[in-house]
Order: sequence, then structure tokens, then C-alpha cells
Amino acid sequence: MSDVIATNQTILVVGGGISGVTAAIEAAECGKQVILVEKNPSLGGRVSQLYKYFPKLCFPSCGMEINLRRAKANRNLNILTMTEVSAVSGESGNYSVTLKTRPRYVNENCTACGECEKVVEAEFDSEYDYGMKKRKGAYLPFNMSYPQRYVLDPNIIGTPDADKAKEACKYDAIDLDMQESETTLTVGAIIWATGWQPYDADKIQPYGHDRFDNVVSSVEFERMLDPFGPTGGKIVRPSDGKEAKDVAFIQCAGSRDRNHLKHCSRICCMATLKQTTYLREKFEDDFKASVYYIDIRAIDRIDDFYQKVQADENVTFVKSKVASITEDKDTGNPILHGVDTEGYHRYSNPHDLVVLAVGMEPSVAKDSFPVDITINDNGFIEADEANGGIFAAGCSSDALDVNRAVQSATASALRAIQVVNRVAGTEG
Amino acid sequence: MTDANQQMVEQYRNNFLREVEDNVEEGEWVKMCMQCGVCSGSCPLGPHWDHPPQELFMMIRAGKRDEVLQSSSMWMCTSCYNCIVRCPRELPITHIMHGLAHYAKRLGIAPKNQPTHKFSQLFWNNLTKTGRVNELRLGLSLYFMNGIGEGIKTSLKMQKIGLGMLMTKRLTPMELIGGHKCKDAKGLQSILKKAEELEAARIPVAGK
Amino acid sequence: MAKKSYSFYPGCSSQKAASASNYMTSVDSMCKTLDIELNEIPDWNCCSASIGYAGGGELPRLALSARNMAISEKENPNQDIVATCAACWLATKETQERLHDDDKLMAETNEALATAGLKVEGNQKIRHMVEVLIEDFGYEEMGKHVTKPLDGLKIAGYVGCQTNRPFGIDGESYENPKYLDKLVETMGAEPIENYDKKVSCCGGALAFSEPEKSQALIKDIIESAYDGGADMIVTPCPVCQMNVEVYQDHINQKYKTNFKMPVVYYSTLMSVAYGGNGKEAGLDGQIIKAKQLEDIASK
Amino acid sequence: MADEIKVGAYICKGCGLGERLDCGQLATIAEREGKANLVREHEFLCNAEGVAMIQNDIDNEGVNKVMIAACSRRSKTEAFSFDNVAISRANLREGVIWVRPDDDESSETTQEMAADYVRMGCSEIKYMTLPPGSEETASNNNLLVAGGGIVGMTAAIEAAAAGYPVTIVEKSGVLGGSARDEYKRIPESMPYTDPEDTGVAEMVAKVEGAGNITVHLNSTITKTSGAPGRFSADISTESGSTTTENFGAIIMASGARNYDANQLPELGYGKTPDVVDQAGLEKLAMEANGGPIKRPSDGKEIENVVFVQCAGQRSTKEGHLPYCSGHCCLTSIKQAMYFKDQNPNVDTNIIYSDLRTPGAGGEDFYRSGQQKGITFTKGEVSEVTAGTGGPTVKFQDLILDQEVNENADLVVLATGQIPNSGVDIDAVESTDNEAEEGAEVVANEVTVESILNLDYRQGKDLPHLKYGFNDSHFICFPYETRRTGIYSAGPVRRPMDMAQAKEDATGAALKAIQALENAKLGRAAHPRSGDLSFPLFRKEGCTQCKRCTVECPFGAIDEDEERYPLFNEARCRRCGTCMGACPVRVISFDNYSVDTVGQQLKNVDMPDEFDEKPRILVLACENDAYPALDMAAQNGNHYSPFARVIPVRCLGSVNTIWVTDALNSGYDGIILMGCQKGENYQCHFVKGSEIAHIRMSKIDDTLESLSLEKERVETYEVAITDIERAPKLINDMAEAVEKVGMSPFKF
Repeated sequence: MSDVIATNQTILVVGGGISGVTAAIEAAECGKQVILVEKNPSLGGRVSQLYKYFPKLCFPSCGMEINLRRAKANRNLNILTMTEVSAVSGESGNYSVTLKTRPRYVNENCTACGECEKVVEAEFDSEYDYGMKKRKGAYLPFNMSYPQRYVLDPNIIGTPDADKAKEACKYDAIDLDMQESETTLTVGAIIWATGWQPYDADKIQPYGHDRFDNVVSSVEFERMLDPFGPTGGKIVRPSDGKEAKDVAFIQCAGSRDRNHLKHCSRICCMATLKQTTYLREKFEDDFKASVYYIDIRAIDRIDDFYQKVQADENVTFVKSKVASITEDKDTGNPILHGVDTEGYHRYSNPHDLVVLAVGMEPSVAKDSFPVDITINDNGFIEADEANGGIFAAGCSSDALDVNRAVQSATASALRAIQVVNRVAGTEG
Repeated sequence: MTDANQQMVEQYRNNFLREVEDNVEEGEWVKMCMQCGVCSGSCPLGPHWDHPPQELFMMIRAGKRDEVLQSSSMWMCTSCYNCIVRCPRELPITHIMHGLAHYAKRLGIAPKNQPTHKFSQLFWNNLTKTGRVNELRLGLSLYFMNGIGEGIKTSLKMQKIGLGMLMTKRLTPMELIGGHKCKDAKGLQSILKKAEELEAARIPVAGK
Repeated sequence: MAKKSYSFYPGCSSQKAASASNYMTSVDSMCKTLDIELNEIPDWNCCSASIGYAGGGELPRLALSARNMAISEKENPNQDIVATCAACWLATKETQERLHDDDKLMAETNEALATAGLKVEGNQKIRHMVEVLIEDFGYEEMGKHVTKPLDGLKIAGYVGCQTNRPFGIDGESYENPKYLDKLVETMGAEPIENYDKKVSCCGGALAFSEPEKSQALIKDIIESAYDGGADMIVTPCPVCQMNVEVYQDHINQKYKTNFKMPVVYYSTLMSVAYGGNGKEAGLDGQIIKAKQLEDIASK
Repeated sequence: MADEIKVGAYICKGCGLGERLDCGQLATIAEREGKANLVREHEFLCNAEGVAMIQNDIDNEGVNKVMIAACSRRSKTEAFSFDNVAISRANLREGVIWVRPDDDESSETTQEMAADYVRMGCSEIKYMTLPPGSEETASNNNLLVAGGGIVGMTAAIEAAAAGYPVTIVEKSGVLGGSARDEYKRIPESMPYTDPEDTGVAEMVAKVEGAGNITVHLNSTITKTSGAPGRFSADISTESGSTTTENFGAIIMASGARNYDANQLPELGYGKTPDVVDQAGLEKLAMEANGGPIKRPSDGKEIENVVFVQCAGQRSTKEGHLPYCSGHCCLTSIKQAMYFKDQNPNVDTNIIYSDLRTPGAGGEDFYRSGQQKGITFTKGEVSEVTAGTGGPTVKFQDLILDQEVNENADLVVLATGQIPNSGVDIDAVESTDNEAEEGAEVVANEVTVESILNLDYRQGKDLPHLKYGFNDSHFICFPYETRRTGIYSAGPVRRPMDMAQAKEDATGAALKAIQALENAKLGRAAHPRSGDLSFPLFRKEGCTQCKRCTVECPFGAIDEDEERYPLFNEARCRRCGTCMGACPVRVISFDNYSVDTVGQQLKNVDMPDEFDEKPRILVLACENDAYPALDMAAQNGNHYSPFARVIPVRCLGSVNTIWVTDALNSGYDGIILMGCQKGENYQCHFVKGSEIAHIRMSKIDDTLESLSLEKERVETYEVAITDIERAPKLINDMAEAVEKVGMSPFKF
């Protein structure tokens, strides 16, 4: 990391999800010096874990390919993975930031040939697959990982696995002596794009995500569609591997709920509508989808996607917040209990599988920001003069869909450029 | 104006909502309901409600005063608190149900023969008398609350239980004469009297 | 451990020769073992158990619990108020919360109390006996005193409503609290895994006024315990204990079942496990005899 | 750069290439057949030492063209990027050894595969030259903003704050747009509980205070020509005087107008003054200015109001808007608060079907509305009638399941927004399917007058996407319009509230700035950002068929006075669709031409018919199909050793001559892999894939004339996720070839 040069005309972007990557590239393509830090081993963020985007049903990796090509081609852009911001001081136009980089144990010699993965035995829960699948102790996070470079799990360091991996590497790419390193840089502006994490479904006790196999979260369901994912692209029940053709979707799972997240996470309705189309994709006409909702928030132009799904006779909508889920012990079917509030109809509906449309929670907890900026009580960064040269991009500013997140990221790039241009103006 | 028109004017005006806010325990929460229905689905006696809580809240906003206050629904509440802990808007639903029931009673328009309505009153009378509940008296008065004939039947039906309780010393005939009580029952009653006065002052029973 | 003293609110059902008098018996012997001193609140009164609301308005009902708190503050200063009855605990704790949230209520309540020369501040902690056991002693400490582990007993931990909602035991979930299971384990017995009626309502105060409705609920609670292979049900609540135990004959008649499921208190289990005899454990108070416990107790 | 060409060919032996392949033979091929002037093998080419070796050859050996035979061009891109030299990559890893089994019977064909890729790499580099960058570099830092509303002013203020001078052209006589007609705005900062001042005044002050913002009021843009870096715009005042100014980039912030509520007689609009739309209520609120709001008909203080959500919206009814306008739920809550804040006893009932208050602020504001006593009723309004005691709203309460007639003092209809997106240039020759008809209805409505009056061959305004909005079609790239250097922002792009519109304006300003910075360097904008190549045009050969001007997805090509195509390089996105379109092949790029591809496929070694070694040509989109094949390789999905894959910028750039040449030179099968086309197209050059499919539909004639089987040529839509399918398509072709037999055209 010693090779990183930064001045108070440099823009620091924190977070390598689609918002951070966008902000960084847009700024760099305006000719600015940009440093992008990501705490995970690869860029990509949450969207890289999605099967398709709504409403176009296109693939996130497609946009990522373009962004990666833009990034590779741009020499104004300096990308640091496995790196976090541990401290920030100073003011707009002159910040001092401390970056902590965890050891990857693999250097730039890595050709991603995969020999190390073959020989390592230890397996761990795959973060990329939300623990639904195992990965080796030497691994490439996912197909499109960038940098296209392997990682050693810190837990195998000091075990025979580590030495095996080292021996297997013909390119002297594995360096078991790597240590956590820390550097302090000067930057002019900071774009905060640390994004979101899915709300912990286990906390929504009445739905028994922690007790019933066939209750999954929407992000877990999304992973099922990945041909390389935990189920090889099949929509099946975790309990018995049977195809799940009768699926219930529960909206506002953790959102709009003062016991959980007070805010509306905006994306969940569209995500569910999208996921009903997965069922049609896989099972043609042989499926049933039931959406339990309070309000369907298919906002603005894309309301027509909602209208399309409504027209699908295999999809039904029930205006009801499901009260509780019990499990039919013989079949493993989750049974949803509640009241359809449109005219008061009580139901106890069994389904093959239940998908909880979990909400968006800011990844960085309100009290653990390394710098004092204005954060609202939902945990999102407010647009506030007092934040000086620090600007939020994407889901660290509010619960946003991809399109709006990129919009916000592009805007944040200009705000950062205003700062560094001012600096340039005064310093010439 | 014809009744129809009169009714039309009343509908969806907030007169009744305001009445509830002013006079019903925790009534000011009613407006916060977003009609998700989680309370209705969470109630163990759910199937027995003519109008589940969330519907009652909408009825209040729609100005359906009589339907609400004369309903037996809120008397179905078993105080299990399922609705309260699950409500995404943190409405104290259990208390609102108790409050509505009490207010209906206070107005004298609660359903006359609703058993819980009666029992609840008996319970209150029983405890305020001596300051402590006298289970035997409560039981007997309960059995006879629908008249002698009914009472005999019920007590016969309950006899076996009564016996079991007697034999395990979890019930004693001695309760009929004397039994447990607060020494300072007078003091307690004066407290309750004062409390009732204060409440009455706060809640002038709105006639119809 | 040094002696621990609490201001005690037994509640109507726990009085001598009342429906939960056997609860009291077992609590006494449990406390003896754990060196807990319970100082009864002098001249305490009924809390109206979240059912008196037809006759009693908000303020009068709050005044009831407020009186108990006021006396406790005066007679047992600086002691937490402990209740063994779920309803008593809940009513008192709720009163404290409401009085603190609403100054007007607090003022009016004190105005009423003043007529009997009382005044409430409501700063004493209001706790359920189970809280005391878990927080002030802990499972390990409770385990230390076990002399007759309840080997081979399979017990369904029926938590019910009011010890669980809306306050519940700290750190436990409303939908799947584990503390009774842990306690059962601590006493050497085997808890029923995922007993799915664990927190279902028994019909509570409606047992009298709506017997059919509440007995339908009770039926499921017992059935599910049988399904789980339980020898008996344990509960922390006198209302639950009474309702689930005494109506089994009625239920058998109505539903053609043949339930004979003993329903005991956690304190019953503890008293036996701590070596108490059947009398001390209040086993003679079981309408449906808890045979296995009696055997262990008489060993 | 030295003018004599010196090709350096570098063959990597890392990643198992050394073990799996006879690299010596490959080196010989590069030298003998590939005519490389300098050939080197290296154990591990991408490491520092290997890269240094190449750099050294460039610096000291005069190597000016580099052919790297190693991994895919998508791997180690940074390591293998050298200044001032053309580079080609032969994909021996993902393209060969990773897609072939490591066993003896495969080794021969695997080696042949590798050999061909080396031949291809060498022939490609021979015909590549390093693009110098367009001479058409123009430098102009000024931004033109069409529209002086909140969006336009925000764009101007933000761009100016970054040091770029801005000119605002506003049709009306004042700045502020529709926001001027609003009493207050939806809150934009915590605690999100109360309506806020619109902030228009201070914005106007900022605009006027800024030294580098010029405002033209009562003016419109009557002509726009040029390209990023050199736009020229005629700005005309009502009085008719016109000034012409030059700009680097343009932001279109022409906003939206209110749906005409007169189209909703069933909801009582126009039948009584006591039924208003949201704009009408803002007017009443401004008149009341904090006092009690009065009823239009008789000035009576309003005691109860009913808000009807989705009025004429989210409906497929004739004349209604099919979309949701996004802001109306929040706006109605805000407007109900106008009443509640002034007098809590006023009854306000909002009748909605889905209450849409997304995000953190949205839900807080909704809760605040309830706190203030606004009643929310899930219902369907069927009719509003005028009556003596005020209008009556007839609706079905969906919760209480009852029909209600509510009498009100005032009824507010939450009608929607219609974008001022100018002329719908596609509407004319629109051959859209039924599904799109709804969209057309709206589109035609908004076909009023042009906003930009572009002097472009393809039309006066930005193409509309749907329902008249000229949004970007791309989820990940919301600003990518089809007119380089012109960015739309605000409700003209998609329905949005004020807060989002300001965010949007700021983003658009960034893109505009970026566009003019790109123009200074003559480099491409998204998606081929930084590409310095540009279309070269050999006028002599041109037959003026106009295919390039018509097919360019970005309207980059106009016609000069002699009706020859006129390339506006700064408008070009370098997809090569023009190159693919040109029947006489007079269009090319320095580093991507009919030859760079044509020579590759010609230089593949073609075994004779009886060798039973067919050759299958795969032309794959570089952004989706090619990465899919790479990832297939990465995951060990094997495919036929007879395939030869060439990445193309876009299927639109595929010139049918390549297909005919391939058939003539004996290829047995040809596969074209492009992106999804149609309504949800995924082609990054919008039309490329679609156009290619149309072109290829005509290839059958060619096949017939050569008396070849149709099965020999297939065109597919391939997504980047088709990691299993892409190899399968190749294998399917191999099987098909086996069935129909070898091509007779092998000489």
C-alpha cells in the first residue's frame, strides 16, 4: 500500500459496492485522483449476490463487467481491497484518514489458476452465499471477483493447509507472512458508500427463520437462482430438497416495524415481484406465489412491472402482515397464520417455502462511524452542510434501489469534485 | 336532513375518534394503526371476534360509534399481549380493548349478556369489597350470574373441580364466612372512590 | 451466597387455601434452600389481574397496584418487589411504567392514595420470582443445590402469556423463550424440544366466562405436550397452572381425549430436586398427581 | 512512434500453458506465419519481470506492436497495458487449455487451437494501429441547462460550484418552475415530520449570486447542433431576438406538467370548484398563507377534506396515466398537514390503494401524518359528485368492505405528472407491439414542441424510453441517454419528488462535466470509456446508402451537404454499428476494422475436408458472451476444440462480409453471440444486437447461393450469466456440423 499517493486533491471512496464503484469511476473519468477502499476481498458488493435486477430482469454481472473494464482502463483510480477506514480527522479539503488493510496472504503474482484451492482441505461458510454453501480456506470469492486474485482464510494460517497452498502455487503468489498494515493518507473529500446489509431474519421471531428450515430470507432465496450457488440454480426446500412450487412472500419482514427497522426499505416490494417471475421462469405455469403485504410500493414508472405480475393468475396478493408461522411437522410445510384485512378473512395457509422480504439495514452502525457526521435515527447519513467534505452515496444515505443508488453515487461524485476543485483553485 | 344524509355526514369524520382519544384508555393510539392486521391474526380467540382490533380501529375512524361500543369483540380479549408485542406501530392494543370495553360499560351500552362483561364486573365487585379476591364467592356468584336454574347446573358441572380443589386444600368453605381480606379495606375503598371521582371528572360520559 | 431479601407480593391465588396455595408451599421450600427472605407486603390488595376492567376504570385499576407499591416503599424500603404470580407481576410493573410515563396519572394516583395516607414514588424494581432466580442466582447456582436430580423426567416448559409478554424475562424471545427448558435441565430433567404451544394462551381470565373457548385452547396445549412425549407440564404462572390442570376432565368429556397430564410449578420441581418431601414441594396440592415427582421426593 | 512496424510476440508458459502446450511450436508459428519480428517465451509473463521484459523491448528494441499469447484479454489487463503501442491478446488460457480436457487424445487438437489463436493474434495486431485519439477535440467548459426550475437551478448551482460556467434557458419569465406554485415542500431532512419551506427563493438568490451562471428568461432553444465540446445553441427570446452560443455539454431539465384533471369528469373535476387537483390545493394554501383554507365555491372555512390518490394514474383506462407519479402520496400527506397544522379539528381523509412513502424520511412523514390525525383509508373511489352541501365521494372501503358516500367540503385529486420531454422522435416510425400502445398514448400526448430542437439526422429531441419519459434504459447507468453529452434530469426522466429531482440534477451535472472533459481529450464516453479510436471513413467508396446514419444507435452521424455521412466523433460511442452496416466497408477504426477481424478468421489454419476437423467461427460480444465463455473456462466447462472465438465490440459491428468470407474460406459453422434485444434489451449499444439479428436473417440467401445448409449459421442472444449455455451452443454447432457434414469450401 506504500505505492498509494494521495493529496488533498484526492477523493477517497469508502465501499466497493455498486455505489462506491460508480462514484469512484465517475469521478476518475472526470480526471480526478480517486482511492477506492473495500473491506471485502473483492469489489461488487450486494448486487454481485443478486440473480437479476428489477424491473428489466437483466443481470448485475453485466453492468459490473462494464464498470470493471472502466476501472481497469483508468489510471486515476487506485483500488484497495480488504481495507477499512479506521480513523478520519481534519476538515473539508484536508482530511487525514487512516486505512487498515487485512492480510490477503496472496500477492499480485496470483494468476487465479486455482491450484491452491485444490489442495486446501479446510472449508468455511461462504459469505457470498450467506452461509448456505461452503468454500475452501483458499478461495476466489466469486466468478467475477475483482481483483481476480485468491484469498486465504485467516483461520488456515499456521495450519498445514497454509503450507500446502504455498507449495501448490507455482508463482510465489502466496505470502504467509503478510501482516495487517496501516497507513495514513491525506485526501480532500470523502464519499461514504458503505451500503447496506440484510436485516437479520432470525430477529423476526414470529416467523421462525431460526427454527424452520423452509423459511428463508429474500437474499438467501436470490442465491438459490445462481447456477453456481448453493442449490445449483434450483428453487428447492432446504428441509428436503424438494422443488418449492408454492411459495409465500412476506413483505415488510423487519421493515416499517418499530420492533425492528422503523423505515421502509423501498426495494423489498419490487424484489418480491421480481422473485415471483423466477418461479414462472423455473416452473412455467406450474407454481403458486402468494404475496402478503401492507402496501405494494412499486414506485413511479416501474409500477407497470407490478401490473404485469398482478396479471399473472398464479400470483395472489393478500393485504396482511402475517402474524406468525408454525411448521407442519409431518410435511415440513410452513403454515402462515393471519388475517386478510380486506374484509376480514382469517387464514392458516400452508406453503412449500416462505421467503421473508427482509429490510435494508445500514452496514455501519450509527455509533461506529469513524467520523462525526449527521446520521438520522434510521442510521442513514443525512445531507448536511456540517458534514463538510464527506458525502454519502447510495444506501448509506437512504434505502435505495440500484438505479437510485447509482444516481446518488453520481451526484456525490460531483460534490466531492467541488471540494477538490476548490482546493486546486486555491493551490493552483 | 334524512338519517341517511346525517349518517353520510358523520362517516369518516373524526368525531368518534376524538371521543375515543379523550375518553378511552390509550385511545390516542388508535389513529396510529396502519391496518396491517397483525393483531387480528395474533389473537388466540381471534375466530370469536366479530371485529378484530385492527378492524375496530378502522371502524372508529369511520365513525361507527354504535357498532364499536355495542360490539362484544373487545370483551374477547384474554390479555395475552400477543398483539402488543407484534404490533409494528407499538399500539397498546390490549389496553385499548380493555379501555373500549370499560367505556362501553360506562356508557351503559355494552352487550348486556356478554359473559366476560358480567364476570369482569363480578370480579371487580368481589375484589373491591374486601380488597382481595374471594375465589369461592367469586365462583358461586359466577355460576349463578345467569339465575338460579343455570347456577345449579353450572355448579353441578363444576362440582368435581370444586371437590378436587377442596381435597387439595386449594379451596375452603371457610371462605364463605369471612375469608381473606385487607385489614384496611376502608382505606382501599376511599382510594378507589377518589380515583373514580377524578376519572369521572376527566371523562364526562358523553351522552349520545 | 449471602441471604437475599425481597419485598414480596403473593397475590390472591397464593393465599392459604386458595387455588395456588400449593405454589406458595413450594416457593417457601425453594427459598429456604436458596436462602431467600420474602418480606410480605403488609395488608397488600388484589391487582385486579387485567380482568376487572368492566367495573374498574384506568385510574382505579392503577390505584390498586399503586397502593401495594406505596405500602412496600414504606414498609420494605430499598427492596425489590417480587411477585410469584404472573398477573400480579404484570399489573404492578405496568402500573409503575404508566405512572412514570404520565405525570398526570402519577399526580391523580397520589391524590387518591392520599385519602388513605399513602404516597407512591414507584422506584422499586418490580420483578417476577423467575427473574430473581435467573438474574440474582443463575442456572449454575441453582444447579449447585440439586440433591435429587429429576432423572428421566420429560417436562414440557409451558411459559404462557403474562410472564412472557409484554415484558418477559430479559434476553428471552417472546415466541420461543428458553428459560423454563434451561431450568428443567438444571434440575436434571429433560425439556421437550420445540414444544410449540410453549407461549400459547390458555384463555387466561376467560376460563370462567368463556369455558368452551378457553378449554379449546387448553386442549391444544396439553395435546402438544403429549405429542412431545412429556410426562408433565411445568409453568411459572398460577392462572396457567390452574387452567391447564383442572379442566382436563371436562376436556376429556368434550373431546373424547383421556388427558391426565400433571401440571406443576418450576418451584415444585426445584423443591423436589433440592430434596424437599412431597408436602414441602406442595405435591399434595396436585389435583392430577405428579407420580414421578412423588417417587423422587419420597426416595 | 517509429513508423516501421515491429511486432513483438510474447508467449507465456505460466498457468499450465507450458505443461499443456508446445510453446516452442507456438513461438515458431508466431515467427514464421505470424511474421512477428521478435518472439519471446516466458515462464510467467504477467509478473513484474515478464512485464519489464516487454517494456524493455518497447523502449530499446523498437517494438511498437505487442501480441501477448497468455490469458484472456480480461485478465491481467493492468499488467499488460503499455503506453504508445498497439496490443493484441491471444487467449490461450481461458480460450484453450481451460476448455479442453488434459489428456493425450485431446492434446493434438488443443495444440492446434492454441496455434490458431497465435496466428489470429498476430494477424490482428498486423492490421491494428494505435488510435491517436480524435482530432475533433474541442474544449468548452460551458454548460447549457434547458429549464430554470428546481432541477435546472440545482444542476446550474452544483456545476458552477465545481467551476464550470452555466447558462440557463427558461421559457417563462421567472426562475423556480412548478415549485414556485407550491406552498411548502415535503421535508428533506430529519425528523421528517413537517412540511418545509420550498427553498425556491434562496435557490434563485444563489443562481443570481453566482458569478458564473447566466440566465435567459422568456427564452427557448430554437436550434442545437454540434457535439460534446462543441455544441452550438440558438437561444431565442419571445420577442424573436436570437443569440448563438457554444457549450461543452447540455442538461435537459424541462420538467413535467400536471395531468389535465378535466379528463376526470367522473371524479367531479370541472363540475364544481370544490374539486381541485394537488396543484389547485397548493394555490388555495398559498392564498390562505397559514390561515384557514377556504372553500373555492363559497369561501366557507373548510372543515373536512378528502384526498383521492392515484386519480387517473396507475390505470390502463383510455387517457389515464399507466404509471405512478411517485410523489403524490407524500404530497397528499403534506397537503393534509396544511389543514391539520392550522386547525387539528379539520377532518382529512386520504383514500389510497397502496400508500407509497418509501425510505426513511417517507415512513417517518407517514407516521407524523397519522400522529397529526390524518385518516388513511384503503379504498377505491368510483365517483365524485357535486352536491349542495359540497362534493360527495363515493368509494368502496376495502378494509370495512362497505360502499360509502362521504360528504366533503373539498376534494383533492392526486393526479400525476407528464414529462415535458419534447418530440417523440420514434413515435412517427414506431412499430411497437400492443404492449407498448399504452405508452404511445402518453407519448403522443406529450408531443408538443421540441425542447432542444436538435439539428440531428435522427430527430429533434432525446429519444423517449417509455410513457414519454426519456430515462435511461439501464439499471446500472441511469444517465446513459442515446445522445452523447446531453443528459436529462428530474421528472422529465422519470416521475420523482423534489428531493430526488435535486439529487438527479446533481448527477446529471456530473455526467455533463464528464462529457465535456472527455471531448477535450477526444476519448469515448461510457461504455467504452477512454477509447481513443473513432470511425474512419473512406469517402471515395461511399455509395450514400445512409445505412450508417440510420442505424447509429446514438444519432452520431449526420449528412453533409453532398449527402455523405458526417461523423460527429464526440457523439460516437465506438460500438462499430456503422462499420457493420456499411455494405462497401468504407468505415473502420484504427484498432478495430473489417481487417482486424477478417484477417484473423482468414489466418486460421483450415484442415482439408477429409481431416474431419471442422472449424467453427464464434463472434462474441465482448461485454457479455465473451466474459461468459471466460467464466465457463474458469469453471472447467469444456467445449469443442474446433471453435475459434473472436470478441467483437458489439454484434452490431459485425459486417456480413465476415460471415461470407468465413463460409467461402471453408468454415463449417458460424455462431454469432449478442445481447438480449427487444423491450428489455441488454445490448449496451441499444440497437446493435437487434440490428445484427435483422442483418443475419438475410444470410440465408447467401447460404443458398453457396448451396450450404442453414444450420451452419446461428445467431443467439447470450447473457453474461450463460456460463453453461454458451459452451453448449458451441457444442451444439459442432454436432450440427457433424450431421450436415464438412463444408465443401476448404481449399
